[in-house]
Amino acid sequence: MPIPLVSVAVDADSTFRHVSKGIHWMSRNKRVVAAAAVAFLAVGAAACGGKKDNSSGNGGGGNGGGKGAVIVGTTDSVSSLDPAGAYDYGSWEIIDSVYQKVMHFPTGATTPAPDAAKSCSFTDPKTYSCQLQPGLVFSNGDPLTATSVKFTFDRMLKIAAPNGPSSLLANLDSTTTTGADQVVFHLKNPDSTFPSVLATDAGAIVDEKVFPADKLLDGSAVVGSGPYTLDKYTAKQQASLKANAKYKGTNKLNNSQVVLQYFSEASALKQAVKDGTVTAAFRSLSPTDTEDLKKTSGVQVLEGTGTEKRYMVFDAKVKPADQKAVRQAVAQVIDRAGIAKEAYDNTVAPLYSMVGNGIEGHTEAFKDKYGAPDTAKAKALLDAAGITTPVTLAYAWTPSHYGAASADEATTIKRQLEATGLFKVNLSNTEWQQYQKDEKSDTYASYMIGWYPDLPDPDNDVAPFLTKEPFLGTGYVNPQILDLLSKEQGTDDKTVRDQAFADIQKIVAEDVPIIPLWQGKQTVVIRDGVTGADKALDPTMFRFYELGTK
Amino acid sequence: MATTTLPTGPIEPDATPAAGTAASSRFGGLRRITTAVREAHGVPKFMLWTGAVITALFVITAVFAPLIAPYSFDTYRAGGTNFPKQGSPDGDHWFGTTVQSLDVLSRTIYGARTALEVMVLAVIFSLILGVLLGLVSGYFGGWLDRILVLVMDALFAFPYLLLAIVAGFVFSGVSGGGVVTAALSITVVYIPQYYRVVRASALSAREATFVEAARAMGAKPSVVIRKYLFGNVIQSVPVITTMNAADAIGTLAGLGFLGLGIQPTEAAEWGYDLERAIDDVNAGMWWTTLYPGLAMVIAILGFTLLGEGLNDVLNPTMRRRRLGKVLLPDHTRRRTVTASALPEAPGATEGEAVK
Amino acid sequence: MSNTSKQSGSLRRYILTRIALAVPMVLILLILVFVMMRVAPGDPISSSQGGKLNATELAARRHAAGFDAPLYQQFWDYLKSVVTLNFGTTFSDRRSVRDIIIENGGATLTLTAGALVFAAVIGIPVGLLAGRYRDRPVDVLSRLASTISYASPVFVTAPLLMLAFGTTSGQASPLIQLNVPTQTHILIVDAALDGDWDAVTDILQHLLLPSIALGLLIVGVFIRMIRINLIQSLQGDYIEAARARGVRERHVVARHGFRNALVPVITVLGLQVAMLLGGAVLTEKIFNWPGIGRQLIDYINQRDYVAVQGIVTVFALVVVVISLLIDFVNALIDPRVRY
Amino acid sequence: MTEPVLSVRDLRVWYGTDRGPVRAVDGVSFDVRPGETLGLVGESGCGKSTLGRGVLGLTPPAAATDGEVVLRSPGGAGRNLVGLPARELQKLRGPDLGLIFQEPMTRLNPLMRISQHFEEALRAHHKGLPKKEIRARALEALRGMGIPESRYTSYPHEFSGGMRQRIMIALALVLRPAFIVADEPTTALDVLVEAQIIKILADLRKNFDTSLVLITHNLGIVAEACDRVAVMYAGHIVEQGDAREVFANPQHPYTRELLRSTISLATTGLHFIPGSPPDLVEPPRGCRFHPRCPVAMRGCAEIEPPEVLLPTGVTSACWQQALPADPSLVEEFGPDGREPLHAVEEISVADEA
Repeated sequence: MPIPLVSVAVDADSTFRHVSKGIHWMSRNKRVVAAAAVAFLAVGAAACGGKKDNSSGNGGGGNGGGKGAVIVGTTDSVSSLDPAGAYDYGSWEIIDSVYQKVMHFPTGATTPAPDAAKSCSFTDPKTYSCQLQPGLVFSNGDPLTATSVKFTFDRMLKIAAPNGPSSLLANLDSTTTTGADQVVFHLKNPDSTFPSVLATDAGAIVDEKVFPADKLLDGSAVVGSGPYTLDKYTAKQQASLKANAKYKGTNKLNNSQVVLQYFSEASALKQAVKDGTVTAAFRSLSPTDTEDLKKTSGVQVLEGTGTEKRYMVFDAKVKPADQKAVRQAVAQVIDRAGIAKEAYDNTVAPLYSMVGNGIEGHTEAFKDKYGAPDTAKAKALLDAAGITTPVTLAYAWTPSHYGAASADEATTIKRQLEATGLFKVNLSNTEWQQYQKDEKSDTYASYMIGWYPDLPDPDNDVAPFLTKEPFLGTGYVNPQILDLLSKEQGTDDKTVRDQAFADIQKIVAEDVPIIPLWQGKQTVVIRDGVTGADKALDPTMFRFYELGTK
Repeated sequence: MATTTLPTGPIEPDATPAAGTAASSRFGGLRRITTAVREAHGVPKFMLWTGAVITALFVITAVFAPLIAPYSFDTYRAGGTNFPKQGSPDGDHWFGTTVQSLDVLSRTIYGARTALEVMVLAVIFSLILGVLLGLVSGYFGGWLDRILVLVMDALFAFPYLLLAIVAGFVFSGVSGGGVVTAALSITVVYIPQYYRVVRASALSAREATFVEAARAMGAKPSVVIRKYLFGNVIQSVPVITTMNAADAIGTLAGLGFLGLGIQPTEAAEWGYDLERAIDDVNAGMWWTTLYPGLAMVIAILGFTLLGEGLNDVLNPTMRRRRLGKVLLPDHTRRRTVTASALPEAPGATEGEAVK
Repeated sequence: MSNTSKQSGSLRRYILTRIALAVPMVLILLILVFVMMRVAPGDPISSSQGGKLNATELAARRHAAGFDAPLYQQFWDYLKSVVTLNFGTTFSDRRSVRDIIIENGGATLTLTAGALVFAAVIGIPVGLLAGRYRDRPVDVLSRLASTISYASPVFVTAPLLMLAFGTTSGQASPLIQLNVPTQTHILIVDAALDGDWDAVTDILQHLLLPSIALGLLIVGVFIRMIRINLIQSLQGDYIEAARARGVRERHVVARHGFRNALVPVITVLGLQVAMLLGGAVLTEKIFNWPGIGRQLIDYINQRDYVAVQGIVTVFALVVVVISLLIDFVNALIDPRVRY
Repeated sequence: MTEPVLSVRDLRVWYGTDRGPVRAVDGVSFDVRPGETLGLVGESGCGKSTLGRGVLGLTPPAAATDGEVVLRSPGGAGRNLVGLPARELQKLRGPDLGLIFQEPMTRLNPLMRISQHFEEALRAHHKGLPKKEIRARALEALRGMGIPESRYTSYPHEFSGGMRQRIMIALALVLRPAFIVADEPTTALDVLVEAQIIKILADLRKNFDTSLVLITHNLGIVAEACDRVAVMYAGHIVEQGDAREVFANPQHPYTRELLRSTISLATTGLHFIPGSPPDLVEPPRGCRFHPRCPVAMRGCAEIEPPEVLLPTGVTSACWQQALPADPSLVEEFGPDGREPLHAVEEISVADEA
């Protein structure tokens, strides 16, 4: 554990200060506990006395925020405010608001456009060159120059924080500058997705005068050039974002302040939005909560496309999944709409291809091939292959990574397959850590896997699973697919890429190494009077600046 | 979560039986228990029997769950139609249905079965380990004893739910989310309790004359432990066991509530159901919370009452003498005789000698 | 006769001995926590990045984070973190556990205090009544009530409380305060210092249900302990002596019985801290109360064992320290404690 | 002769247990006159302490009491304390009846200062007594016991056993009762302290004309400090009379045995009474002492002896005196009633030890 070691060494002389601060805090406590206790009693008595003061319903909200402020509740958590240490949605929600990137995805778009850059282009398949906007400054007044951008990327690769996004930049060889406003990215291999990578929050530009070059910034005093500044931050409790007066980017702010309130329980978040203590709730309410909120007056539930996907993966090295007919038969009978309804109350949408809905190049490959669930066809497939039914199939899932509803999903799959009479499904569950090992070591015939793409690019949905060394234990390598992959990665010609992906999707539907099951919907719940939520609900990232209040 | 630390406290003095009593027979302790139970009266008797009845009902429900419950714990459809999702209680589903379209009544009944399985396993595991360690530690003493005492004290000082959480966290990776894992996690919490009591008994018994005599006559340690110490130890165990059983139900549900217990595809478990029901509570669906919650409280209550009753009955410091109101019979006044002269009593001379 | 100086000397010696005895205990606790965390499956990297990165990349990151460092090295780091009262830095969000304690300890403290107040307000009078009128209906009822109270886990009482009151009065809704400046990290105190009485009221209202839920966990123990103490102290020799001096029965029970029965409650309070901390974890989770327990659950879910290790260590130390303090307090106020 | 302060007639105090009632005090009568000290002696378990508490009405709730305990305030009429309402009795305890306990260590509330004990006692009987007055009276009582003023606000644990007993006595005296029961006040104390306490008690009588029942099993103390003595055995008073007379000429065999078993300079060997006091749930038939009596006769095991008032003023409940005093009883005693009982039983062997 080098991290505590480092911080101990650095903190050595400040330890005393901290200790005395701790003691101070304790003694202050003592004095106050008594007073608090007495007050507590008084209120308790008042409450019991039957005088129900209904102001408590929005008591918290009433104190909140000031004018033009939006309070957004979420169950996400933040792992780092420093872009070099953040590789999760919760952190990126803040980073996306506080920092600017060279490229970005404009609201509603899946193709990147320049943001801090005026213009960008490939000078050759391995070189990407960007011209920066003139006169950019960080919120503290420091100028944002090409040096800042180079510093950002060099730093990201140098620190390579264990929890950071440096793996997204694995293909970046070096970054150079020409003058104050020209940045050149040199790639190791041709990569058509690089502009999209720049648009992720792995490319958030930091102030070289504030951030240390070789380690992550401690504390919450982060500085960026994004639409907001981080005004106040209490870990796992609250983040307050205030409009950045020095922001020169293209996004238009519809509010002056966004407060993110963090919840550990979805039920509490739901209660908060019901009571009006938060004005919007985004990520993640349970299906039951969402259903209930739909019936609540004063509250609106909006749905949009999400990026999370769920796959049923086969391991072609394990019986009976080694037989294509078995895999096909499963694909033939699985009822995606049923899963979406039974396990998720339709808070997810059926997915018929590994490439996500709404992503460039998406086809309905599985629907095209198999159509509606059909037991007779599945039986024919199995009979043709000479397989006796019922086929005993093991299906594994993990209770500790994909949320409570994953239990329902596993149960629903079992129910569906067994209802056909063709399968006998044995469910098993394993803790996430062990699950990852087992899945790679060909222990499970079939299992549940979720996927959260980093980029709205088809490559990101497909490549990780189908390369020569897939990151899952699929036991499936198809040279034809490998060819198609290298073809699409080498070009940014849209038609060529679309064709390659269409072919890949067709092959996957035929060989069924993986059955795509569903793609998440994003749900935002807003109180009446909140505007712009439909725009804010963008698949790539929630756009806080689109939210406004009437 | 009932406390088990409490009842063991007052018991401990009792757990070190007076040397030489009731140890002549291996079953002396047992006999003492049955006698005490038979002689129980008043509040302890009420608690004892109420507890026993509830416990018996719980065990019957658990054992015959398949016969009692209308459906299996994972049945979601009958007669070709799926059960309603989160359906409120009606004629088909007396206790309603859950978010997974499962029958709450059946899951509540099967939950008893899971609870019983885990409880029995946990109690057996911790009984075996705790008693064994305690006997060895108390009987042999030395560095082994010292280390064990420290470890057990440390375990004891640990907030016990935390301990179970951490243990559940550890074992879930080793043996999955099943009954055995849950039982093992709970076992860790209770070992120190048995250990403490048994060690104390063993220590005092070790010094007792009858054990020394046995040793002097060449009895092997294993024989001494088996024949002489068990007899003494066995009487303090029922109370702890019962209280632990009560506690185990709560702890199991606590683990289930935190998602570290038994997974819903393995068995029906009250804690898990309650966790899933928290969403329903906010949506005004009370049946998914109330019934498993109530079932659990009643089950814990049964064992707690049984344990407390036993404790009151077996623990002499807690026992109160029954003080019947005394009715004085009519007084027969002592006759009075007046002597005219000092009699020459035979003892008189002796009295003189004393003076 | 005037042996006060001698007495304070031996008291000091007693305290020192007690502390010395606690040291090996603490060491064992530390080893225990450490070992458990190493046996525990999972690590924060697999947990957070496991679905995104391939096996080699994961292994490289685990190595970079030092999760495969030799055990003695890890233990040494752990010990250092404990000695410096830093308790390690969480992996998943790089907070020092000390900061977690400072930032979230206030909430746990407030909740625990609320629970204790509730338990005391209900438990003390009921316990005293039950002990005074032993074996009468009030006693039997209170025993039954206390048994039910501790047969009811927090996660049963809390949802039921929410069902009963929460959804209607809004007391179950999560506490959100935006404009309270942070000074002590105890929200209610900060609000009071700020003079924001609306906020104080709001906080107290939100505190009510969690406090009751957590308080119910220990109120049964309270009732029983006070009852037994009262029964014992009413059998005390000084009670008879007071009666023999013609002190009125009411006074005898109140001044000699009740007062003396309540002194051991300090001990009970202390012993309940371990239980309260365990219960606080669940209560905080259910009511979204921003205390340490909720942090613990979050970190367990993220498999951040540096954080879990740190927090669990702090919890264990708190229990040890409190039991020490109780021994000292008892030695101070009760001359019957031998030292 | 002056009227007795306290007359006890046929007092019975029986305790309930699950085995049946314990006849701790079973028909006891005695008088105490002003300024007189009555020594109550006997082995442990004879009902001495119960008798002392029975007089003050301090018996446990499940005990039954009957008979008469008549308390005469100076010049006033007597009041029977048995059956008096609890509230009335409580008012009498303190100013009229005092009780000093056996073990001083636990009789003071450890959480109350000495001063608070005095305040409580005085306030209980003198409502609205000013604090100054309380302090003055308490200090006076303490001074009398040799406790310095500076310790007035100390806590009980800061005192030694002897000092605590003196505080207990001061607490009893501060209300100036006319009658005090001292229940083995020196048992828990060492010999030097014992002498101090006995002197204090003896002075009481001189200075305040206080009547005292001194319960003890130490005959030396009785000889030294008491005017009269009552010997108690198994719930009965078997002999009572002038202390000097009883000591010089003990009538009842139990008294004689008791006297023999005390160590004095004259005795060379150690004497003890074989056996132990009987179980008071089922006391022996006839004379309760007969199983241990060295001179028991067959009749003693059958018929309870009458109380014999001897010319010396001593009463003794023994057939040895009754038969010669009233020959009419011989018939009742039976033909072979006079046969020695222990000739056939082996207990007497132990006598020689």
